[in-house]
Amino acid sequence: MSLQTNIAGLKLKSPLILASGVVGISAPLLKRCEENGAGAVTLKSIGPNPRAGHKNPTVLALQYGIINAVGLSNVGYKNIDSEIEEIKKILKIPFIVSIFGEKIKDYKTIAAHIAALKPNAIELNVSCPNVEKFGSAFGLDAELCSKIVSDVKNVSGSIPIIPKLTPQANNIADIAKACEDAGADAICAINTAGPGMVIDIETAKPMLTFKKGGLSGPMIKPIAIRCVYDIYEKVRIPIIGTGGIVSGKDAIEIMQAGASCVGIGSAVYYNGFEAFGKINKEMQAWMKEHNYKNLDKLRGIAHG
Amino acid sequence: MSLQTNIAGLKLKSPLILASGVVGISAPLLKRCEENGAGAVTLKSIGPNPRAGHKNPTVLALQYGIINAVGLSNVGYKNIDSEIEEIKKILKIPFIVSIFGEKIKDYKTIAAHIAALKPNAIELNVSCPNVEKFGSAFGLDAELCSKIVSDVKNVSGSIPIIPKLTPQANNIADIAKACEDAGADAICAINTAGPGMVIDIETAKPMLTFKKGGLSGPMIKPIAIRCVYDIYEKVRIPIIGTGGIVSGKDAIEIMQAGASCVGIGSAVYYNGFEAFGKINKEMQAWMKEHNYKNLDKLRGIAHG
Amino acid sequence: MVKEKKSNEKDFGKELNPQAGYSNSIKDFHSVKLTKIIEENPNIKTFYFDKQIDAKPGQFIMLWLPGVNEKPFAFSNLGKNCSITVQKRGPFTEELFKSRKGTILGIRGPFGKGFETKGAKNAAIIAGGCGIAPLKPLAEELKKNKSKIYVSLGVRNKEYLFFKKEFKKLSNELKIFSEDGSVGKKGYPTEALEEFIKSKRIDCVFACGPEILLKKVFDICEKRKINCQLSLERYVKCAIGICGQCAIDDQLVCRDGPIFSNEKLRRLKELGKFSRNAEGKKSCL
Amino acid sequence: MVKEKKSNEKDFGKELNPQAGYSNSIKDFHSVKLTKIIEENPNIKTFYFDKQIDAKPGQFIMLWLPGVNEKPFAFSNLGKNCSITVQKRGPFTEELFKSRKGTILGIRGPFGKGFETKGAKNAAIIAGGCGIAPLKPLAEELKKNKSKIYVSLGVRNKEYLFFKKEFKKLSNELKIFSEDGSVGKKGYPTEALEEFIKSKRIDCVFACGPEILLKKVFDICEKRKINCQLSLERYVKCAIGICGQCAIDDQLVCRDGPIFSNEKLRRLKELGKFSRNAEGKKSCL
Ligand SMILES: Cc1cc2nc3c(=O)[nH]c(=O)nc-3n(C[C@H](O)[C@H](O)[C@H](O)COP(=O)(O)OP(=O)(O)OC[C@H]3O[C@@H](n4cnc5c(N)ncnc54)[C@H](O)[C@@H]3O)c2cc1C
Ligand SMILES: Cc1cc2nc3c(=O)[nH]c(=O)nc-3n(C[C@H](O)[C@H](O)[C@H](O)COP(=O)(O)OP(=O)(O)OC[C@H]3O[C@@H](n4cnc5c(N)ncnc54)[C@H](O)[C@@H]3O)c2cc1C
Ligand SMILES: Cc1cc2nc3c(=O)[nH]c(=O)nc-3n(C[C@H](O)[C@H](O)[C@H](O)COP(=O)(O)O)c2cc1C
Ligand SMILES: Cc1cc2nc3c(=O)[nH]c(=O)nc-3n(C[C@H](O)[C@H](O)[C@H](O)COP(=O)(O)O)c2cc1C
Ligand code: FES
Ligand code: FES
Repeated sequence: MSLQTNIAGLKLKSPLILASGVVGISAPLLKRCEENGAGAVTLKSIGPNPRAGHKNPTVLALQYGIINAVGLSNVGYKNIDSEIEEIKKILKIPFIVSIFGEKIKDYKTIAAHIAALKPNAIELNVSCPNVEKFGSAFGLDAELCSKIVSDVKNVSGSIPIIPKLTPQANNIADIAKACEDAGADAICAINTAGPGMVIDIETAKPMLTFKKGGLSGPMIKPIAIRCVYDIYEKVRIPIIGTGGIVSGKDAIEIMQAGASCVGIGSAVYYNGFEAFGKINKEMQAWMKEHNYKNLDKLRGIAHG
Repeated sequence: MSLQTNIAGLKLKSPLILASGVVGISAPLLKRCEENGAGAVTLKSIGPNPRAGHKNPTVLALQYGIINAVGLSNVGYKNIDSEIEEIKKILKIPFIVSIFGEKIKDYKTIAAHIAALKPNAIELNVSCPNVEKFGSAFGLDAELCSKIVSDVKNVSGSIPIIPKLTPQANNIADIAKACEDAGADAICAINTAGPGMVIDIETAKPMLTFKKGGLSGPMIKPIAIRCVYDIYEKVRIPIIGTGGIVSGKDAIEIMQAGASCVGIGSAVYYNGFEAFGKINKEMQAWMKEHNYKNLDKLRGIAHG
Repeated sequence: MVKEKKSNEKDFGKELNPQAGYSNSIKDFHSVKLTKIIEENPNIKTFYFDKQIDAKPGQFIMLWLPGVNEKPFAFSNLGKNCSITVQKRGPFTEELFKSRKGTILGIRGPFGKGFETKGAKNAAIIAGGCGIAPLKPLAEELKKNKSKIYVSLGVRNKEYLFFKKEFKKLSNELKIFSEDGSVGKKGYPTEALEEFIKSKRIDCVFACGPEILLKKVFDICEKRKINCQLSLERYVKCAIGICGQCAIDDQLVCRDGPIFSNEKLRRLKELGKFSRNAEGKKSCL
Repeated sequence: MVKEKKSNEKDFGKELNPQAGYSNSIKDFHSVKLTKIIEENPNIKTFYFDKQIDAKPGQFIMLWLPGVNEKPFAFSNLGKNCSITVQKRGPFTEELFKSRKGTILGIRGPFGKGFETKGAKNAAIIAGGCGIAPLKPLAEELKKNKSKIYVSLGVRNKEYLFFKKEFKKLSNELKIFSEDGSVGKKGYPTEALEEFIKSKRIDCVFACGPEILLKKVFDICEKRKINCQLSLERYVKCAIGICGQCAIDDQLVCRDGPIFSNEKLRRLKELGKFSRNAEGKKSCL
């Protein structure tokens, strides 16, 4: 029984891909994901400038998921070269570099710089609030997404480009289609849902210092499944299904909805780095029970 | 200690209001809510025509909430008079009639009919998919909401009008503001989140026959809190905070975020009709512990 | 008398073991395989599941035909070889009748309250039509409790009778009625009730079937001041007490019922009179 | 040696009692009131909470000043009168120093793994600066286990020393060092370690403090083949092992640590060399 997959030309031994922003800030941490069974890994999103992010609390575990407003803390794309060199040296599995822009043109600039470092793919995080469009995300607007993707395709050469979409877009499938038409090689869906807020009633204060935060983990799985299902109906490029996947059965479910690969984020909170091995094993157990030799026939069958 | 509240001219002995669509389809069921401690009740949304709704399964309990695609089953506004007469006969607390339109003009027609029956308030459910705008909700568009509210205000006389908003709108506070400017007397937020989907992996079929459904219950509370918080910053009319409230502390939290009253929906699944009494009691216990004599000073204090 | 499941509080956020299951999966949902299908007669089949579901006689499940619909059915066998027994009526049951051994379906449940058998020394069981189904596991439980059991079954005609052999074994006395006299006596199963009450010191009456029958049973029991437990039917949608569709007066059949006993039945103005369709529209029974 | 909390699986969807709590509330969050504030010296205060939080010596909490920030602190007292002991350093601790008895704050935790005291018959405790704080409850636990305890504390000067009396009581021998000689001997607390090892048959060394100190302790222990457990510090953000900010090599201080023992320490190339700031940028220690 094999968990092998292909996505945007990359060969993965497992469909599980570490989601951006979760533990993936350094080569040794990514290596630990590989050792635990990840098929590929994504770095935390890198932006135009160094950012410390929001003040703590920035990440809080809820009963049924996680709320975060890390605020895109990152070292800035000009300071990432040595980490990427280190990653290339020690990692055997493919790695994906996630980038974000504060302005539209940032994507092109950063992608050009990153492409030169030859990652296996570049993910475009278009799901963060920004300056140009009054604080709402580029990912809500099909035209902007299309522009960002084609800008980046112009400078990225043969490196696959994977826009990562937000479920806050009501027409997420249309946005995926616009990205496909602009040349995207795959879609990653979804980024965090909500946003949400939690107030401590004893002090009557929002608990995140930034007040609002994106929701992830088990509670957003139904939203992720719906988004992947909708996107699958509209595009032909592969989908990295992400959101609330913590078990092998979850992974099967999102693949049946249309995902080729599966993003793993909050699961690392629930099961530590061992999450990858656990989910791999559970998928294999399910496949065995149902006489699947590989994952090919699973993808999108819920549309049947 | 008193749980009394005022909202849009209505005097309530408890801030808890039965949310639309949850058990509220008949006079005896609403009476049972009253007996259990509800401060007011909302009927299930009534539309232009009789509808059987979607095929079952239409409502499923998830681990952390509920997913539903009831499909606005209702008897049609022309067949509701006798039920409303019965409600007026047996209910002592205020009741709110929720209406929805398939087209913009439906709201006015139905509101005129309902207003003549003299409910204590009319709620406008602008959160359902519709024909006119290609299946997305009126509630995503500030201009349409504004138009619906002013249309209805023209025919509703002195009866308070309460638009109920959807968290799928990314600018929910702007939409609330547009409603206020158009004459709305209060805002109800939020309707269900998502939508989501759940697939049974053994048969590879979406479990809801309509495939997608709205999410409610504990898992959407952070979204409801955020929406109420945002709306409170932009409007001065009172807010019925709805979404995931199942305990007294939840109710306190959403009032601190800015709600004057609290909608109770999915809690009826978790605690039965006794949910109202339970939450009332828990609120009182908390208020006693914190030396609150009434609810006046609680509202919106998380903004301080 | 009937034990109430007062709240779902304890289910609330029930421990989810990601090892075993999904995150945020459907509560009380079981994927089941049909292990056996028995044709009781041309209109009635019993479908056996491969999962053991802990339930009490009188409780019901929602049976899901993927992509088709989901409808309520009571257990006709409990425990390891649990089953439902279904009468062909309309589109859903017709579709169900097409399924084979090995077919995978979904069920949600068990839902509702079951019959309370404690204290019933001399029990009368009155069943009409497919109301016969849930009363067999009830009779089995009564038998286990060493109760005496007097049964009266009523059917349209010979072709609708089932579980005759089983009830023969379980009961101290069994009477059968049919509308056309093609099996048993011509008439209705309530006809035996007065007689049972008179001669058998009946202390509890259990009934399931058409509401006119149930109303009749209730009236007799009230007159005679005998406990009764009736299994009511209303249009069930959510089965979890939230949509309100299954209401009879202020009671939810799916959660407060489907089994109701005298105190509550007395308050139900709609009993034997009104029902509600899928739109929620009230109509005469 | 140190007990691992392998997964949060059992917390996953832990039963939520709506009677008691919120729906979808923050895990491991406690609203606390300050019941007592002790000024240990001008730069160091101990803050006592009104909640009992079950924790092991070496575990830490995230202290939340609403609207300000949230930072990691180790327990300096466990059990009913639990506390943290804080050194004033920058904006957060300055703000904290302004709070009074009765102030309501939030804490999350306990997080991380604690010290493992089993098997330590002759324990050496080496502490520098506010690293003294978490080693007091450790000494208390060792004492309860009947271990012999040899302590060496190092501080900048007199004004930074605290818990002297407490350690005097708990230890079999106590040495004190200061950088300027204003209290105890002039020098560093590691100076006593070699001597302890030689004369006291030390079988486990526990240490907390500046990383240069810890590195020194580690090197000595490795040379002498003695078990050691060091409490490491890195920039902690989420404290739940998800943001990656607190990494040292491939280890997360908040979850894999903060206590590390020889086998893991040996593999850490960054120990005593690099750290990461809030942006995630690596810099030399
Ligand atoms: C608690 C309960 C237990 C039941 N147990 C059994 C059983 O053990 N065996 C059995 O054969 N039948 C049982 N039924 C009835 C069964 O649900 C219906 O026979 C079935 O839904 C018919 O569906 P259909 O599409 O085949 O027929 P349709 O043509 O759709 O309906 C035929 C009749 O079935 C009833 N019905 C339809 N849909 C529903 C619904 N969602 N809820 C309730 N009634 C409905 C209506 O009275 C309708 O007139 C039970 C019903 C309830 C409420
Ligand atoms: C596991 C652990 C346990 C700790 N226990 C204690 C304790 O018991 N008593 C005590 O006084 N201090 C303890 N600290 C250190 C304490 O967190 C810092 O002193 C505090 O965060 C300083 O914040 P500031 O704003 O006052 O100072 P700043 O000026 O912001 O920082 C001063 C120094 O504190 C450190 N620091 C700042 N923020 C953090 C952070 N989020 N995580 C880790 N280090 C940080 C950095 O080294 C920085 O150079 C502990 C740290 C960790 C990681
Ligand atoms: C703490 C945290 C930080 C995140 N940071 C990023 C990020 O920098 N870039 C990004 O594209 N997504 C980020 N995400 C979103 C995740 O990659 C993922 O899309 C989301 O969490 C849903 O998946 P999950 O439910 O498996 O966590 C972050 C999520 C979390 C919880
Ligand atoms: C089964 C079900 C049916 C609903 N039907 C309606 C409806 O008809 N009209 C409406 O405005 N909201 C409807 N809602 C939304 C609720 O009124 C409420 O806004 C939402 O469930 C969030 O609150 P909760 O988390 O307390 O349930 C329905 C919700 C559920 C669960
Ligand atoms: S079927 Fe929905 S309340 Fe009973
Ligand atoms: S502080 Fe976030 S992983 Fe340790």
